[in-house]
Amino acid sequence: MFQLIFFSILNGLVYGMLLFMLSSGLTLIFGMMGVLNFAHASFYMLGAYVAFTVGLHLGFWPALVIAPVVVGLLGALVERQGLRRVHRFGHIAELIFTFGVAILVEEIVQLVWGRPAKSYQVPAALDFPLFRVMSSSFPAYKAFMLVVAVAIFAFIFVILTRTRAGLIIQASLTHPQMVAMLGHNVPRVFMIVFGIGSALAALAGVIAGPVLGTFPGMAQVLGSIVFVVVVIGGLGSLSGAFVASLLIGIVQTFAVAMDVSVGGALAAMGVHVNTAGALHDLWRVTIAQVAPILPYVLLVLTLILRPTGLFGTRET
Amino acid sequence: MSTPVATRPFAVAGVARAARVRRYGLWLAAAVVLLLLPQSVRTGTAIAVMNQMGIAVIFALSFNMLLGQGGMLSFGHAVYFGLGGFIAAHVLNMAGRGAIYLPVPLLPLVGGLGGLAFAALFGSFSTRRAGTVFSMISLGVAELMAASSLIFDKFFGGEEGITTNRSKAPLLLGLEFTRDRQVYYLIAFWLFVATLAMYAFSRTPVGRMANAVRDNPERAEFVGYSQHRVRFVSFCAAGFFAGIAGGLFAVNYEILTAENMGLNASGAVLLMAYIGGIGAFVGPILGAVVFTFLQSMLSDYTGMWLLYLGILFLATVLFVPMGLAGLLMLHAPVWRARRVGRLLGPYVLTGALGFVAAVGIIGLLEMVHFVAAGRTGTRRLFWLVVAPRTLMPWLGFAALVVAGAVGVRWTGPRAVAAFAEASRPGRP
Amino acid sequence: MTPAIELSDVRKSFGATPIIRGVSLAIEAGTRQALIGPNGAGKSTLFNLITGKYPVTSGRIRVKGAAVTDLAPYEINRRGLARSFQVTNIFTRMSVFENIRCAVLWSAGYRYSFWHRISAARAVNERAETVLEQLNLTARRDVPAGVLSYAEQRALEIGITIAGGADVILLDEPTAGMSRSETEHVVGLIRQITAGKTLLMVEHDMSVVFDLADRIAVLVYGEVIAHDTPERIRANAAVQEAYLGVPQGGVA
Amino acid sequence: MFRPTSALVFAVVVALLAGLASSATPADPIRIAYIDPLSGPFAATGENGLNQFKYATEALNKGGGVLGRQLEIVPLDNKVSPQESLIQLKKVIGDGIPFVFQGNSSGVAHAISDAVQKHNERDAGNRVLYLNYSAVDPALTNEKCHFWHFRFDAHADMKMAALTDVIAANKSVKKMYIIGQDYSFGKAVAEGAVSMLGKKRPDIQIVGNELHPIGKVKDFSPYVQKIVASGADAVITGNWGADMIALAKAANDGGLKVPFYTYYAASDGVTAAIGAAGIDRIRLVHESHPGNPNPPKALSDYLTGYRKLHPQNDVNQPRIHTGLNMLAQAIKRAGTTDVDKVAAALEGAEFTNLSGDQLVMRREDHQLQMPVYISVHTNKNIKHDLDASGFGLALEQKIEREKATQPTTCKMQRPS
Repeated sequence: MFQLIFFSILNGLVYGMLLFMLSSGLTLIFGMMGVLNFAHASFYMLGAYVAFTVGLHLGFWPALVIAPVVVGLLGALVERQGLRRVHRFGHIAELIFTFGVAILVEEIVQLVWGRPAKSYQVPAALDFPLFRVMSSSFPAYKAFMLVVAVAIFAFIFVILTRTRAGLIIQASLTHPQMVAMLGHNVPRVFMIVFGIGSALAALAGVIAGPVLGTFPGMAQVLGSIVFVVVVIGGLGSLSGAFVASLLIGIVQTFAVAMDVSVGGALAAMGVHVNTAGALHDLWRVTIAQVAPILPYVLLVLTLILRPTGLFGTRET
Repeated sequence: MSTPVATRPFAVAGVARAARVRRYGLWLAAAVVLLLLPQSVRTGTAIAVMNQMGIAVIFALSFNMLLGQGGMLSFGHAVYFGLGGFIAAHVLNMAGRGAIYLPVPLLPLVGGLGGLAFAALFGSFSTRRAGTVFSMISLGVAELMAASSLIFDKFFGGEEGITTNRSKAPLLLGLEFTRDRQVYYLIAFWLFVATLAMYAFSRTPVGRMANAVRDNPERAEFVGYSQHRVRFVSFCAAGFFAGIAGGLFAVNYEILTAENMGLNASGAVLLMAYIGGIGAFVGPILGAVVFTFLQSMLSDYTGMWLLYLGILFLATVLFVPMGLAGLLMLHAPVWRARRVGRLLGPYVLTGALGFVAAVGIIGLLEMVHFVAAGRTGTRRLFWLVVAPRTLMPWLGFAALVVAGAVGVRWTGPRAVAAFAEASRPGRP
Repeated sequence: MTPAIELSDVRKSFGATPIIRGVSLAIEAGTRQALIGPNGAGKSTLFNLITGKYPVTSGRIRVKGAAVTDLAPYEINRRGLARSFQVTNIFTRMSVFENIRCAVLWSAGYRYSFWHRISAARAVNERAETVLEQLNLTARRDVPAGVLSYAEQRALEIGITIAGGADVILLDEPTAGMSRSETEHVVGLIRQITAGKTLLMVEHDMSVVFDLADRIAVLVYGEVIAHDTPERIRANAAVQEAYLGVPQGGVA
Repeated sequence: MFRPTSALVFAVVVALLAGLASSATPADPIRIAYIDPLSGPFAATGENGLNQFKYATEALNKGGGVLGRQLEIVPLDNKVSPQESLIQLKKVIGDGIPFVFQGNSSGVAHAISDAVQKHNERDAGNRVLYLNYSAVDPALTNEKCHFWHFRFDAHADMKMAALTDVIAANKSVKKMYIIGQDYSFGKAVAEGAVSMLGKKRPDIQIVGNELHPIGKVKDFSPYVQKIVASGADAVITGNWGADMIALAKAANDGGLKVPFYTYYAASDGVTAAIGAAGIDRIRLVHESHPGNPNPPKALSDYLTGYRKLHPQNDVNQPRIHTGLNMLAQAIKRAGTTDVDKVAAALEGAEFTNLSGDQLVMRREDHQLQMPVYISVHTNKNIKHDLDASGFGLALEQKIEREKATQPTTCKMQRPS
């Protein structure tokens, strides 16, 4: 039991930190531009694919740097050439635009890299079990993922609180109009932030690709969950995104580990339900089976009860 | 709009009558075309595709009640289509067993009521908010329903879905629905009725207020309307018509699966409505027809049809946000002024050059696809047999792209100028 | 006679900052009154409290004798109170005619109807046409409201406010940003449409205020320091102080 | 505002419909529809299947075709969706294509089978034949069987019988964990495993029987931890596609070193993803000789020829060759492409496949009777690797046709 809990926490942390890498960029973009970027997970996928290709020629470590840069530039280009054009038509048009970009990226990835999953492997230098507790082992690569995620968190934190650029970005999160009034080139800041956000997503893709698989559906698989994190954490709030990422990561990991069914849980509490009725499926279902939908229940509840999210200060 | 006001009282009666004739005339023409269409087609495929189109048109129109008319971008509209369809399928199965009396022609209504019931349930909280929050809730509801379909096995039938059999239900007036052609008339009937009803809805007080709430929810509150309530009514109506489409789907395909409610289905209807144009009532009709046409025809020719569709969609968002119908609508003044002839030359020229560029782009993309798939040898592209692993075809198609693009850059502005000239008010 | 609008000790704070600091005010029915005060005094906030856009922090508001304190804007509107906005607030993508028609619908009893054809709603359409004529916008009837000139939009703003036939009308700076002649036209319009009704307006143009208002309330730092006839307001020491910043010593 | 636009739109719509009406051409070749995923997440599998069909067709056409006519594969994309499949099926019927092959996902198979049966009963003049080359839910040839469905793959219970034989012989297995996708096939695997292990090795404890949503799980680490925590010393899974890749990776990372008994842990990217970690640990049940070691010559030549055309892909479904050739022979024997006659000719038909096995199409349920093979993931002595990865499958055990057969509950109704 201890072993299960211990590893569930570790896995939850790893998964949560991965979500954070994705949601940090999305939060920055949303906070500044008010755009819920549907294509964010697409940049994550591009990161994995570019890293795979670069890795074939130069190895994993150069790819770790090159892929985010390439994808970041691409993101900036998308902002400059596309998003900025539709900006004047309002948020709904922007949302629809990013939705289109997401479709297109998925198709382009299939066009360029083909449909089969790519065999993007963990680098040999990190391909060993870091430690063992009883019969389970914890791979070094997952520890590396944790380190990278923490480093990103620290990096963003320092940038936002210690540099002038960070102060401008932070100010833009709360008072975008005022920042423009103060003479900053807000469109350019937008472009840079969009680029950085995309690069962060790509970095997440680079390090998640070997673990979660590098295949054309990988963006769709994570796409909506990242939205959940950003909304629950509070739109535009980085610390909220951080907490929500870990929350979702750990909740989902633990839910899988629990084999209790709703009927069983009620029975344990002394309530007996008629399991033969029309809702019998509901009682039969175990928490493990509903684990994947928990985030969406949280999402809807949050939006209804507290649209600002856990830490957010403003609605859309 | 330059018509002097003074002439209005004199002209108004005649204009109104002419307008009425033209308006009802169009509905009448549509009905006649719907009736005669199956006579003009030979293949069963065409009937199958037209059935699909009819369902898609109702669905897209119902979606536009939200997006175009109510300003609500839903990522979960297929939920109501799907639930309406599931309920219709279950009811059809019950009718088939003789548990209830319900003939097939009334089944879409059952689907509609199912869609309505769930729209009322989910709408009660999701329409409290507009804009991005509404979109996110709709996304959450869609994901929730998709996930619930795995849990409620009895209702959704798991991965296999619910199958049904339309030929087991009791007959109404001896109408049988075994062949696709027979189903076509059922779909055409409901298509006509639903379209008429949705058009009428947009011309009712609450339909108008939906526009008002879309434009300015705050102001709507200060003329006596609760924005929540207005959105809620639109949402329910949209759910109802989506459910009708779902019911027709159940009759036509005799199967419903969770994926009918999924994100992809909701995304497809967004594409349809947007490409067609959300600003005009007829936009989604055009979008649904074009989308279904491309989907069923293009997918036979290329595995990358979604890529082309994605490009079309993005191009629409970027360059023609008013959609195809909006683009046509821009030409209404030109049409009225009978100056379409002047545009013909520049448009045909630009169109031809654009076509050349498109051929080049498609050629290049198909060859990339060919090489990326690790294939060797030759393949047929348009009228040519090309060997993508040699240099020549690449140069050829690239030349087409460059020539077409340069040409469009040159003729495009002229076409735009010709349009501006032709649409300028005044005597021809 | 019950006042059209009655505020008792209304307070409003944003966060820790008090904006309205205990306003009690009664607007008699059938009068035209103005609310004036320096920038930041809280005039628009007070409007937003009365019309239900913001909830009050404490205090009570009555419209025509009925408590409306915690009601939503649309519920207050249905009690016969309509307002205009300082920043033009119209239905931009709809035609001018539709703008007015939407403003008429509720009061004509159509509610959330989806079983009436709007084109057959004779009373609504006639009323909308009448309002258009009053506003002098008939020629622009079918133009999308978003493309109207600024002055036309301001006129439409007032039109939307009065179209529903409310008998308590709140106008927020109806002449802001207008030329002299446009202002004169609007003043005439206001005079015409508020005949026999209650009007409360925020206005910076003092000639308009003193021309139109039967009584004037002066709001300074969230408090009403005076509420009286124009002549007496002119002579009021506190008002002088608030506007000029110097006490008029020696007069008393 | 309404009039000119509507009229224009109306014109465009009518023009499109006219184009639609005039499309479609009559055909000389014998057309065979292939309905499987050609786009979306499972496209890899579908496209590789299509290539195998084309490869097999070319060989037949080089030999002169059937009845003097060439065979033509008409690929139709269904995105592994039952709904899309029926949309495509309507086109197949509308175009008058008499034969339909489909294989990926039993969910799709149920939909097509049901629709084909309904259509054939309603429209006797325009029937279609459904040839199922890969969907292995036993129900299709049991309670859901009908005259116009034929299956060319061993169904889940036949395969499970073989797998459980191997497991039963492995005395070190004491605690079994079953994990699968939450749909008919995953459930069939789980049910088969529980009941057969219960008979063959009642001492084996089932320590976990888990269904997870198909295609939705991002990281299988939590599941792997559960397996570890349960103390299982072997795992049975029917997972395929992305779910198999992710499960294998998580098992590698979590240090789960127990043997896996699988249905689809090979090819289409899975073999490459498993890599060295799966050596001698991953076992797979298949309807064909895996190609290593000592492959029959026909099979070896076939695999080599395909690799030349498609350097990254494998013939992972030799049953495609079987199905297509059996169909061709049945058409030849029937002397027509009339569906009922071809179906009658297929009943009881015999065929020697690439592995050199004698197969027979059982009349009672239209389930092809065949031996099944158990092979193991390795990189030793691999002549025909998979995914061009250097890893491949080596034969461990062959279960002969007579032993692999399973009874059926099918009561076949033939058209009179």
